[in-house]
Amino acid sequence: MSLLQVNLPGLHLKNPIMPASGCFGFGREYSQFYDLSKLGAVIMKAATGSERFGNPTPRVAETASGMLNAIGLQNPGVEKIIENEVTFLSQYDTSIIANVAGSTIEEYEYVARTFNNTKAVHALELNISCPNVKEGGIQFGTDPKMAAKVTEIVKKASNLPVYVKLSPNVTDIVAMAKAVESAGADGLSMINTLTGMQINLASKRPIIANKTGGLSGVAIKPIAIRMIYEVKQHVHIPIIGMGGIRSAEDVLEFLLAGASAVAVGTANFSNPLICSDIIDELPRALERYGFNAVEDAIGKAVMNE
Amino acid sequence: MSLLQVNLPGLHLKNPIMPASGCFGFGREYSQFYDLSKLGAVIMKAATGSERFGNPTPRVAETASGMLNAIGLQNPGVEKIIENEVTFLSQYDTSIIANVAGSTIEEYEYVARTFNNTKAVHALELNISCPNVKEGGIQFGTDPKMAAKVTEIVKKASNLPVYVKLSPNVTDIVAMAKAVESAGADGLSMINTLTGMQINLASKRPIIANKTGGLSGVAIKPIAIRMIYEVKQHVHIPIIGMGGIRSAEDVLEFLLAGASAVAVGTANFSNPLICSDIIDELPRALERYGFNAVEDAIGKAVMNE
Amino acid sequence: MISKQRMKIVSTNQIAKDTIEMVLKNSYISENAIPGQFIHILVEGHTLRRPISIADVDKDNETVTILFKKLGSGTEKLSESKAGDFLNVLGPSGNGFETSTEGLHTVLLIGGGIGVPPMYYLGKSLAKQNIHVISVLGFQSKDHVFYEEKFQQFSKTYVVTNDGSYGDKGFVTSVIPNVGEFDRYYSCGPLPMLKAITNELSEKEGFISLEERMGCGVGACFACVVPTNTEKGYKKICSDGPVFAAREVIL
Amino acid sequence: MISKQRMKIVSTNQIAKDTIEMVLKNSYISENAIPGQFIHILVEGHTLRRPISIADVDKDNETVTILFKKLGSGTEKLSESKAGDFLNVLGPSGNGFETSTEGLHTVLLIGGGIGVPPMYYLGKSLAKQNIHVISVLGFQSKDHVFYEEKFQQFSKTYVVTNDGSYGDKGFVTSVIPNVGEFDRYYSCGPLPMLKAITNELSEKEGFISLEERMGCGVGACFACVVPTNTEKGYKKICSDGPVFAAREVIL
Ligand SMILES: Cc1cc2nc3c(=O)[nH]c(=O)nc-3n(C[C@H](O)[C@H](O)[C@H](O)COP(=O)(O)OP(=O)(O)OC[C@H]3O[C@@H](n4cnc5c(N)ncnc54)[C@H](O)[C@@H]3O)c2cc1C
Ligand SMILES: Cc1cc2nc3c(=O)[nH]c(=O)nc-3n(C[C@H](O)[C@H](O)[C@H](O)COP(=O)(O)OP(=O)(O)OC[C@H]3O[C@@H](n4cnc5c(N)ncnc54)[C@H](O)[C@@H]3O)c2cc1C
Ligand SMILES: Cc1cc2nc3c(=O)[nH]c(=O)nc-3n(C[C@H](O)[C@H](O)[C@H](O)COP(=O)(O)O)c2cc1C
Ligand SMILES: Cc1cc2nc3c(=O)[nH]c(=O)nc-3n(C[C@H](O)[C@H](O)[C@H](O)COP(=O)(O)O)c2cc1C
Ligand code: FES
Ligand code: FES
Repeated sequence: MSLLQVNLPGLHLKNPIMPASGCFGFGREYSQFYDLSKLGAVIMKAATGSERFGNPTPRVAETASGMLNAIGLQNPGVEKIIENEVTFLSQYDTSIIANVAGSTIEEYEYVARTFNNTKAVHALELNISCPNVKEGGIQFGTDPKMAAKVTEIVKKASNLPVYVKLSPNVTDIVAMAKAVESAGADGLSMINTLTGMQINLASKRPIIANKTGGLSGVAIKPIAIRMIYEVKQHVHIPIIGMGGIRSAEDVLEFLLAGASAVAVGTANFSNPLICSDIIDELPRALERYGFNAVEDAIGKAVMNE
Repeated sequence: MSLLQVNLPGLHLKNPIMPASGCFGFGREYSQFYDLSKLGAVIMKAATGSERFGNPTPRVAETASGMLNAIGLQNPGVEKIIENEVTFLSQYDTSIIANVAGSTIEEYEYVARTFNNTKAVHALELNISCPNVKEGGIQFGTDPKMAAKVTEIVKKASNLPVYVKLSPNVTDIVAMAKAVESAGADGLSMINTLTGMQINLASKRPIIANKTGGLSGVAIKPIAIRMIYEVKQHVHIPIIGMGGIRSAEDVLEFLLAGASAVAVGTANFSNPLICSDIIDELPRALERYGFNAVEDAIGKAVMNE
Repeated sequence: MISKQRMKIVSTNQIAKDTIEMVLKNSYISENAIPGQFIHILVEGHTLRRPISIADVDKDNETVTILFKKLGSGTEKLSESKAGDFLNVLGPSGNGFETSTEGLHTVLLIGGGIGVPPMYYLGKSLAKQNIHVISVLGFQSKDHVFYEEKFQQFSKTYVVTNDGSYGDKGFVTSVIPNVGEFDRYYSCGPLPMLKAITNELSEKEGFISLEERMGCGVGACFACVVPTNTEKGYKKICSDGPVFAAREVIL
Repeated sequence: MISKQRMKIVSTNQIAKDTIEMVLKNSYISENAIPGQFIHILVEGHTLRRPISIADVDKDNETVTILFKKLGSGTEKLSESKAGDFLNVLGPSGNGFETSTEGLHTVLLIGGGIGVPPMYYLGKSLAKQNIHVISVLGFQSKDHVFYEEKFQQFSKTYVVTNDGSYGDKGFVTSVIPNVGEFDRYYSCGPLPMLKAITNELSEKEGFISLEERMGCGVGACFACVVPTNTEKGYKKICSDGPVFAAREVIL
């Protein structure tokens, strides 16, 4: 097997690097910078049942070693995504992961089923952790029971492997992970953003129009590593890790903590070539730290316990 | 009233700036750099019932715009602290806040009572959020019922005003705040550190000997601001804000979010004079943003809702 | 096409209060930039790039000029860069100004503060095509005024300051009624100014350049949308803009 | 007393593989530093300061010399500083080496890798007081060797390299039996080396300099404790150390 290859449920990845959902659109813009066939996979921007306009602007703010965003799930809806975007991405030799979002269980179900009917999507990432999504006042992403429920329903609605994307805004990340594992999740994707806020001193109001936004970037990396490390000890399904990755060494740190593959989000904004650069650098980084292959590094720090 | 003055339960602060618990020892070392009488208050390092050695080293690691620590409550025990440290600090014209920690409810009670018997301490900061403290597997700091219980008992054990220090490692910070408010807390102190981890690529093990550590520094500021802003809308007791403060403008941001005073932690390590520098700069910062006094800024962003 | 480039700082000068003029060398960007486009600059220690308009291009010398105001930590840090340093830049970014000149006789440029820079390259380019150019430039105060003589080289130039410390006192909108006839206007400046102008000149063909906080700067993240009258209902400032027809966007 | 100071970089040179020698000017620190103390350097973009030993002091010229290895992001960044730049420093920090010389005739200095620098200022100071000095310096390989001639100026100097590419092959401990009689030893270097030395020389009076990750660097945060045989059971490396009597600490 090749140095960088990783096999996950439904995904035979030539390397463990993929752009994170929402930070790469549907790939078009970044295809100006490099050949997307180089990527292990592409995780598309969140899809909802119908078109959404999203939140008012400003939608982003910069923080120390990170940023806040409250895009608000703006997207053209699952049908248009399949028609225009999946078709576009299919020309590349890479796996396509669809990020599934919704405001109600039914919407999740609908989006998952609709993606299931197209052959071009390889896996679903179930976004239960979008801070703006609630049902009955409870966020799917912070209540183990709700998370299990939506996982079950999406699993039934689709034959595609389902990676449930966990929110870090919880007291007990292991309980969340176990709940969705029991509900049939094929893998986990973690972490989504931490809820944060920045206040503009001149206007005396939050900078983000939505008031709160999701904190991402290297600032949150220690939290992502801790959560993956904790979860890895308690679940058997693979983890796609993310949160602040911006170098091949960061990728190694996620692998050691227990991730089997990784997604790169915010770093695309600093460097549109980041995924490509990391893929180039990864073999050297593996060698430097004595690994023969990506698979050798996965969960190593946990095994050292 | 003077520009910088703030009145809180038990605390008449000449300015809203105090060093955060654990980042300033008992003040001795920093008294080499400036006159501690300049400070609004000093929050002492955590005190437990008896002496503690703490965790093995390494106890700290650097992260992007922050750091991890797992000191493990090393301290000489409440009696020695009163004998040696409170006595030392009493020579300065500043308020003294004792940070109360323990592994059991009884230990909290004992520490609180012991501080109560000395006249030199002005308030207690109840540290229910130290990541290493559990009872029956449940952390005081992440369960509203446990938090309320320990608050109640400490309130009974002491006549001093009690500021309960909240952990950000929870799904619902407002529930925690309300629980301790109902239990009689005189104020809140927030936030403590977020649990994180960093893995050393060479050793393939967590850098911190304790594995996980508490993430502090400017990286977590957006989370602190968000939590204070949320809590301010639901509780009536004052908040001492902290998490990543390193400038007078940061202080203003915390005031706007709803803090009535602030504590500066990690920034002391970059600049041992930081509290003194901020106190000097604060009047100019207030003026720049159109405030006549600190009291005018408190909660302004929440009121703008 | 947008590309990641290294640009060498040829010179850097403070030309007005808190305002820096930087000349940057790079053949790709100088070759391809059109008026109204911007470059997206990475500043060390910062996660998000800073968008700065292209204020002038010298194709012979392969240089691009930018003008920026020290506002926050990013522009402050950028102002500390020295001649000889390199900037990590994406560009040329966005869609520039409509410069088809068919039937066009006179154009009005309206720049406010740090919205003045993109007007310069635009006006210079139009004047070269024998379009008659009138410029109205608004600044906070005398200390903030820059590039007046440069605009005078190709246009009749009116300067207003908010406090009246230089030129006329008031806002750009107070001068517009006095500038005479024009077929089209172009504007860049703070949002309240753009709102006033597009209202006042709603009968005229106009193009305006908008600002918004950006994530990616390439059209992928949807941070910078502006509501429009078009079918989709929105456009992205970083890739569809920053220049829009005044009538299509909802300010 | 420890103080926050600005130190001007007089010169900076790479003197061995990944090893930088920097000469820093500051009257307060050059005046007050004693062998074994360190300075705590703030590197831009970093939260925690970097502790670096004082390798030499020139009181006449008011300079302090440091030697450091490029290891991670902080020392890498520090190595990019240029002569003329200023460093934000706390110092002189910690307690230095015991240098009472009563009854002392011969001392042995044992430095390993980046533990060599503090031995230099110490050895030079002791030699000035007419103490007979022997030095054993260990490095990874030939490319890493530095300051050999400088040590030879005041001491008989043995160099060993791990791979034998220069001097004797092996560890410092392999040479110690051959250096002859001495009354006291001083050592600084990696922990395994210090463990081996303190074991081997347990009968001798010895002083060792320890390393630990630091938070405050002034004794306030308890990040840098080391277990000791003393009553309290621990000491702080940043303020009680970094130098300890070999017998008092538990490695
Ligand atoms: C298309 C475009 C062209 C521009 N051209 C120029 C120019 O030629 N000269 C000039 O001085 N300024 C220009 N600006 C504004 C400039 O981008 C901001 O002043 C700058 O980003 C502020 O960065 P900072 O670090 O100093 O401020 P900070 O407040 O510290 O920045 C924090 C974050 O907010 C963003 N931000 C803050 N203000 C603005 C703003 N007005 N517009 C967009 N993002 C903002 C920053 O990019 C950064 O991500 C332009 C903006 C846009 C969108
Ligand atoms: C008292 C003392 C004196 C020292 N003197 C010297 C010297 O003269 N020359 C020299 O090259 N090195 C010396 N060191 C080691 C030096 O401090 C580290 O190599 C340096 O801090 C690494 O920083 P970095 O950013 O390159 O590495 P990173 O790994 O990026 O640093 C991350 C964090 O870990 C800390 N850290 C990493 N390694 C060490 C270490 N070995 N000791 C303490 N903290 C560490 C850093 O300070 C920083 O907080 C000394 C250490 C101590 C405690
Ligand atoms: C602008 C932006 C938009 C995002 N949109 C989505 C989204 O639509 N769906 C989703 O699951 N996660 C979304 N995320 C979260 C990222 O996929 C990722 O989990 C998070 O940002 C942490 O990774 P990073 O630090 O590398 O960015 C978004 C993040 C950002 C910064
Ligand atoms: C080294 C270190 C030790 C700490 N020890 C304590 C402690 O003993 N008790 C406590 O309540 N908080 C402790 N904290 C948390 C701080 O008081 C503060 O809540 C937190 O660090 C966030 O503020 P900052 O970002 O300004 O550091 C400690 C933090 C650090 C960095
Ligand atoms: S900034 Fe990302 S779409 Fe415009
Ligand atoms: S580093 Fe803080 S006590 Fe030593």
